[in-house]
Amino acid sequence: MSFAEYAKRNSLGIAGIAVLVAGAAIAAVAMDLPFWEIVTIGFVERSLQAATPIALTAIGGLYAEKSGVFNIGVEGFMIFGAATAATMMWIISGGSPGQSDVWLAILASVLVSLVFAVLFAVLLIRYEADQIVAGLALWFIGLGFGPFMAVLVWESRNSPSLESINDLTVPVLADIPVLGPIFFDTSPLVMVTAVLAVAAWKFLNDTKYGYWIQAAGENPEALDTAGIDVTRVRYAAVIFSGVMAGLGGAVLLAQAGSFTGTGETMVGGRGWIGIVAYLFGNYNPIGAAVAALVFGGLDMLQIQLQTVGINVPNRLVNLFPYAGVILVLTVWGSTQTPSAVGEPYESEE
Amino acid sequence: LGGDGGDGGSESTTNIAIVSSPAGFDDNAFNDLAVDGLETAQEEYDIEINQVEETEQSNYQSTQSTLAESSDYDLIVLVSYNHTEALTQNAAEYPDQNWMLINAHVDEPNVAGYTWANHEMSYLAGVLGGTMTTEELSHEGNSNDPSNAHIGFVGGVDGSLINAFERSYVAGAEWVNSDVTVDVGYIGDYSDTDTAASIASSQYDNGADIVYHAAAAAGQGVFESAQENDRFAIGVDADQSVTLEEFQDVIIGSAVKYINEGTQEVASAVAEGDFESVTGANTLGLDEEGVDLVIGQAFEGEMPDVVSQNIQDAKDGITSGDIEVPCSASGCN
Amino acid sequence: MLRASVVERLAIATASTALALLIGVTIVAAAGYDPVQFLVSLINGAVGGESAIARTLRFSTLFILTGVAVAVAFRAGVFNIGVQGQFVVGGIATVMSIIWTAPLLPEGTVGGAGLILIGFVAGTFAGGVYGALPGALKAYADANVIITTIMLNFIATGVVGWLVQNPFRGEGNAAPNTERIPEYVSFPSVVFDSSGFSVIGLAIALATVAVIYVVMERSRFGYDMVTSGYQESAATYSGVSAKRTVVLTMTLSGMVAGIAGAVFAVMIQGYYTDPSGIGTYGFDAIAVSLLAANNPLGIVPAGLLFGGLESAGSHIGIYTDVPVQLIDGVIGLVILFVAVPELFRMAAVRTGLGGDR
Amino acid sequence: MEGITKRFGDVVANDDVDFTLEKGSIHALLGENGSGKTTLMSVLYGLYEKNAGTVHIDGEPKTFESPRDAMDAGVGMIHQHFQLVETMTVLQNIILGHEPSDNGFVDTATARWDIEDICSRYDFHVDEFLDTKIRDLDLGARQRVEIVKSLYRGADILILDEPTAVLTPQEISDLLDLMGELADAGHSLIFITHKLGEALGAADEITVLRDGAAIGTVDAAETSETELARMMVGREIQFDRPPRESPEGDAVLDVEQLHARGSRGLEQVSGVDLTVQEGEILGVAGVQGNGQTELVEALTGLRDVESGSVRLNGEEITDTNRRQRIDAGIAYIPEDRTTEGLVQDYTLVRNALLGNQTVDPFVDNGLIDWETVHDHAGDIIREYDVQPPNERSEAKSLSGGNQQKFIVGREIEHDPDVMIASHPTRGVDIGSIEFIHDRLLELREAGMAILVVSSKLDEIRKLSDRIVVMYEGEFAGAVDPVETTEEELGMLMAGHDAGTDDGDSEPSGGVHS
Ligand SMILES: Nc1ncnc2c1ncn2[C@@H]1O[C@H](COP(=O)(O)OP(=O)(O)OP(=O)(O)O)[C@@H](O)[C@H]1O
Ligand SMILES: Nc1ncnc2c1ncn2[C@@H]1O[C@H](COP(=O)(O)OP(=O)(O)OP(=O)(O)O)[C@@H](O)[C@H]1O
Ligand SMILES: [Mg+2]
Ligand SMILES: [Mg+2]
Repeated sequence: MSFAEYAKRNSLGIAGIAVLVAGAAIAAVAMDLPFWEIVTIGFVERSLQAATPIALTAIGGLYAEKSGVFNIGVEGFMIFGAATAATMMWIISGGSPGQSDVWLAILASVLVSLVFAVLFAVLLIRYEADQIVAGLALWFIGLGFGPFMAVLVWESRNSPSLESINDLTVPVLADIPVLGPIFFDTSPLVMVTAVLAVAAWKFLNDTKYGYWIQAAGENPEALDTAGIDVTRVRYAAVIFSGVMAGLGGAVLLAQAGSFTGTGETMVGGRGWIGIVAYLFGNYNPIGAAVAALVFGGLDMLQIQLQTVGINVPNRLVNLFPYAGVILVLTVWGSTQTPSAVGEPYESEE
Repeated sequence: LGGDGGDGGSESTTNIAIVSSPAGFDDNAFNDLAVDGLETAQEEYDIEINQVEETEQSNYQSTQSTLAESSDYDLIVLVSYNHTEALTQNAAEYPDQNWMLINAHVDEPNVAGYTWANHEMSYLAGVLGGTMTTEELSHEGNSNDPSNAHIGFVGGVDGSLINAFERSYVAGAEWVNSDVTVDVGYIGDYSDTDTAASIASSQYDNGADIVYHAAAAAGQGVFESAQENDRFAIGVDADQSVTLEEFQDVIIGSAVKYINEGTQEVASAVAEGDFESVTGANTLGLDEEGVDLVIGQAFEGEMPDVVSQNIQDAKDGITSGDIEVPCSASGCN
Repeated sequence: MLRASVVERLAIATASTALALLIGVTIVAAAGYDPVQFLVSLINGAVGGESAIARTLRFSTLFILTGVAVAVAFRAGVFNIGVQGQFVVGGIATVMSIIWTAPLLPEGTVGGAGLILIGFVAGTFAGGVYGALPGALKAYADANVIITTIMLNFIATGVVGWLVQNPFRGEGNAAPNTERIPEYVSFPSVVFDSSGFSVIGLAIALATVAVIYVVMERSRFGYDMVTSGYQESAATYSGVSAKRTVVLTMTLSGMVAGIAGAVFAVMIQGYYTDPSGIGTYGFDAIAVSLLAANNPLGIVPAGLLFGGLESAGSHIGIYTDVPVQLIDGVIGLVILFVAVPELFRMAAVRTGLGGDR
Repeated sequence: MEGITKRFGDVVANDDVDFTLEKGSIHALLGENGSGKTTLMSVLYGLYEKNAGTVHIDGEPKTFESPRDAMDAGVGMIHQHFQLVETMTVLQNIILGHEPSDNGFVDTATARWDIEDICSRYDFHVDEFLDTKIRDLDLGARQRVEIVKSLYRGADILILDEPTAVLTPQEISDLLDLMGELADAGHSLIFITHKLGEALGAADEITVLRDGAAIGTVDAAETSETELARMMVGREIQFDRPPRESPEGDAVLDVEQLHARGSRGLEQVSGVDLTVQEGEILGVAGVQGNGQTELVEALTGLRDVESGSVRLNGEEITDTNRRQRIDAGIAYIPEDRTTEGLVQDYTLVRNALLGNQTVDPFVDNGLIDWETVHDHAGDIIREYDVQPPNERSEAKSLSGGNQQKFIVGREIEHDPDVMIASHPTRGVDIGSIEFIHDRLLELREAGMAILVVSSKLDEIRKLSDRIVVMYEGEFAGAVDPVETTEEELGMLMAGHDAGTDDGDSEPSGGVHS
């Protein structure tokens, strides 16, 4: 695929990065910032970490929408993912979790998300739920029952401190200057996510299941007459999206090391950003991961700015991703939304 | 004097309702402390507590009046200044109802307004940070870097209330060491632990070795980050080296305010049928021993003497008025 | 779904609520609380006594208005998820316009009425503009409305949150609140003597419903709007400009949301504060509208139902030790089941309770 | 197929139908709209479960639960509406559901090889654009992709439901040749059409359905259009051009040097001049994609004009929008009835208001008078014999033919000065075709100016007083409908001046310019 075409396909993601870089450059020049105090290795590491939960969620949501189902319930799934991971970690370890428990907790949380995802998929596909309302409902349910789980376990919506994931240091490689610490002495979850993104991309474009998912979203009837069960394909995709969002939540928890269920909960809108991310990436898993990195980077950037004493009204700066989305959608026009999204499909008979 | 309310429960029982701040209970901060105090009072008197969690400010008006209307309660405790607007109306509307408002005051005879001098305790936190950043200290693998005077602050929402914590903390640090650097960062809410951790990490990276937080529940992230970076932190509101003992290895101290004692005082007064004694605006600062700075339980005795020395001097200065602490108990305007 | 009969709608509403409550009660019991007490206080909270009813009607008023706002857009095939944001923008505009113009007008009832009028105009206008924005972006840049409106919700909350914290914060307020609007700027309390609810507010809501109903069902503009909602190409063929229609639809929808914001500001709050603390009316409204099959008339009962639930919620929060989160969760469940009429239709067909297919 | 019966609720779509397809032959299936053709084939393809009857293939009884079973038994169906994924490439579409895999990944190399093999056997010219996205192909090419898809899946029985309805004459002849080749190669084809000429030309045998029942099967060699028509409709059908004297009205619609761009931004109408007089029908012939669509849209106000002028009764209307032109008296029977002419989910009543939003008495200062609209709908249904005769039935439940009649009725009732009819009888059965033609001719008698765009030469010749041929955005020439022959027209449409003869027929290309 020529770069031109690639660029065309992922204009949103690229545009996003362009906007970011340009903005940063202008800012840097405008008020000669201590550039290297802002862009530190730690900053890059934290950006990558901040990006992982968003990227995972985005990749899942992307699959669902590609298959023709708009799953805007991912925020809810993330909350459940985080809450179950926390409670599971506590229960498995009997109150004193260690590294192994973190992994077990993530696993357990994924399994629980799987159950929820199946139920949700049945409502969306079998019972043709209104996807927008059902998704919003799932968000509310998450905001309610997520913290409630914590209440049941700790009589408080906030968990005590649990275990957070340790960095994985790859011997030798980790000693490479700059790149070493960033890529080979960091949370294994970052690496896992990177691998997942590439795998998801390959799967979508080069396997028959990938073809089916795309067809299910663009022209389900065509897939049906080709003898493939559209419903099954969509079930798979929606369930996958739920699981990925759950995983995203679990990963977020594994990084934070404790659950907070007050306010908007510790997830605090990352699910929504996830949706935005795959739109930016224009339905390309890698693009979505990159977009997630852009948002994670933005968030960490405004933190860096605060740290070096550049006073930004953070309530406003935090809005940048949202404004950015609107800007890019406006300048680069519509995303290539699959044409059958939101339409339940009933095959004849 | 709350007499009218007595009819809920038997004569002797004192019924108290407490309405949360938007942050809700379980904030490891003033909501929980306020309840704490009531529970302490419970040990002494026959008190029934009804915890009402309301996180939408737009509902305070009706929640308050519903509680007052029922006239079941001898005292209604309202946590945080978010209740002020609503109470301004209800206090007048229900003149026979006893109210306690935390962190603000409404000028009515039936209101006991309690404010704690956040600025004073934060000033002391600043003194602690400003002193220790240039001292040798290492504890269970955590250590700070005496070579540079550099500390940090992580706030919840960037608004007048938390600004008071920030400015006074900075002032305190500068009082000790005029050329100290203080990194400041705000989360944007009180629940995003992960972002809190990122901010702290960013500050530790930047050279800070002690970070003070005023971010309620999200503050845990700061301690997580301290452990990760083998640095230190300062807790807030309660002695967090006790309430979150899993972090006692990094919490060198906490700026504490005895909200619990405030609510206990009022609860007891009501139980005694002597609410008048507590009505009006009560600002509890160092003088009233309403706020203080305590050393983390793992660090008692490990601190160089200069610490306790400086803190004592600062306290004297503040009470005597020689030290001018910026902002006020209710915030920074 | 748009053609579902009234009876069927009512059945679905009842069924979904019942099912959600059933699950809720089960959880309540499982978590070791008293389910009976829970149900009792649920009823009491919604309709037990004057103040409960007033509270229910207060919430209903907002749900009806925001619900209609959603219905207008959805009927025209424009997925305006941004009612929450338009509601917020309308609210702040109302409060600030009143505060700024108050000094210029005489105090007392007359001035009060005048200021209310000004406030409502400002709120409606602001809501309309904030709705028109994504409409224009859709029409002229083909930007997905669902996404832009969701984004604009976050932006409204963030910016207004910052405004009330900084430039708009009232003199001497520590809390992020604007000044209070003058005492005399408020609805007279007819029938119900309850702060936070006035029959006038409800009347405004019902009037809005009536107007919107006529516009949608009997006016040419409504026909154009709905037609391009069903089939844009056909609308274009019949001489309707699709772009213009999207913008107008979103404007109208935003204006209704703005009215909701104004009612909230004048009737309930009396000042403005950080929007992250004023509830998610604009989101719940989507469920309200859906429950009513996006039919303006159906919004009224649907709004009452949600008002009742919300009201019961706060009552339970006050009088039982059942955690609030649980109640939020249950309301979430109701919304979820509302989104799945098929579930109940099929169930009905199975159990022979009727229902087509 | 024996005794096939299929009911939808109380509708009997197929009523005890027997149908036999000889190996290696082409079998045409005729019938009016709603006569049960598609249903019968859907049963054979396993889309519908039959209520009664049996299907034998090579003598063995078969029952198909799903299209999958049918495919496995070597039955392939090309639907009335293409079943292609626009955003995917030709290759991906062809192998969809039957992807050759090589350790998990799709083995495109093998797929490519197989497809090229198929294409090399017949001249599909599909392999030339295997990596092009469907959305960049014209209809003819898509049709061929559909066929290759079926062959790739190993079909030896091919069902084509109205494959020619949307094709240009050039594409049609290519397709019919192709079908011939396939039959010679031993494939058996079933071919649904509304065009009797095609059936006679291409098929070996012809079966006619009426009201779900098989009227009979005849040998294509020994039947005539008239006979077939009688079998379909049960009465005589008038084909030939009614005699008439040429009109001398004054010009009603007058267009000068019109230029307009197509959706892709390329100029599609380049300097067209035309006049339509009172009481005249001007026929615009041409291969689809030569600018007719853009021309019509420019005239009806659906497309902005680059330059040039449009005048109605001498009045300049070039810059007026669609709504204004409706009011000015330009009625329009759109090319695509299902997406433009009718709102599928609306009842006929609500559809009767479509385009009349500004017209008294239906709308009075912004408010709609539904009673009047309802009566109006009733009138149209009665006058134009729309089935089923019920104002409350939804547009989508009507067959295309009936949908078309309703639209024609609605547009005529505008009593406009100009009627612009674009492919007024596409995909419509001959009963309805005749009906619509008669209406148009009546209007002509009544002195209306009518512009008819069609790719059906017989239609053009039957209706028009003058014929202009459109080629690459320009008028290639005007001919007299009586003198001219279909051959001459075909030449002009192919871009050759009438007379000069080099009838080379390359399969019409695939990828859009
Ligand atoms: N999906 C369906 N549901 C209900 N009835 C149907 C359906 N499809 C067809 N019918 C009925 O079966 C009859 C035959 O329909 P069919 O589509 O086979 O006609 P057709 O011969 O293909 O018409 P056309 O020439 O317009 O394609 C119709 O008159 C209709 O009443
Ligand atoms: N979902 C449906 N419900 C009821 N009847 C249907 C349905 N779908 C098709 N039909 C009937 O099937 C018959 C033919 O349907 P079909 O869609 O094949 O018509 P069509 O192909 O559009 O007509 P034409 O061949 O003139 O274009 C019509 O009479 C229509 O009433
Ligand atoms: Mg047909
Ligand atoms: Mg058919």
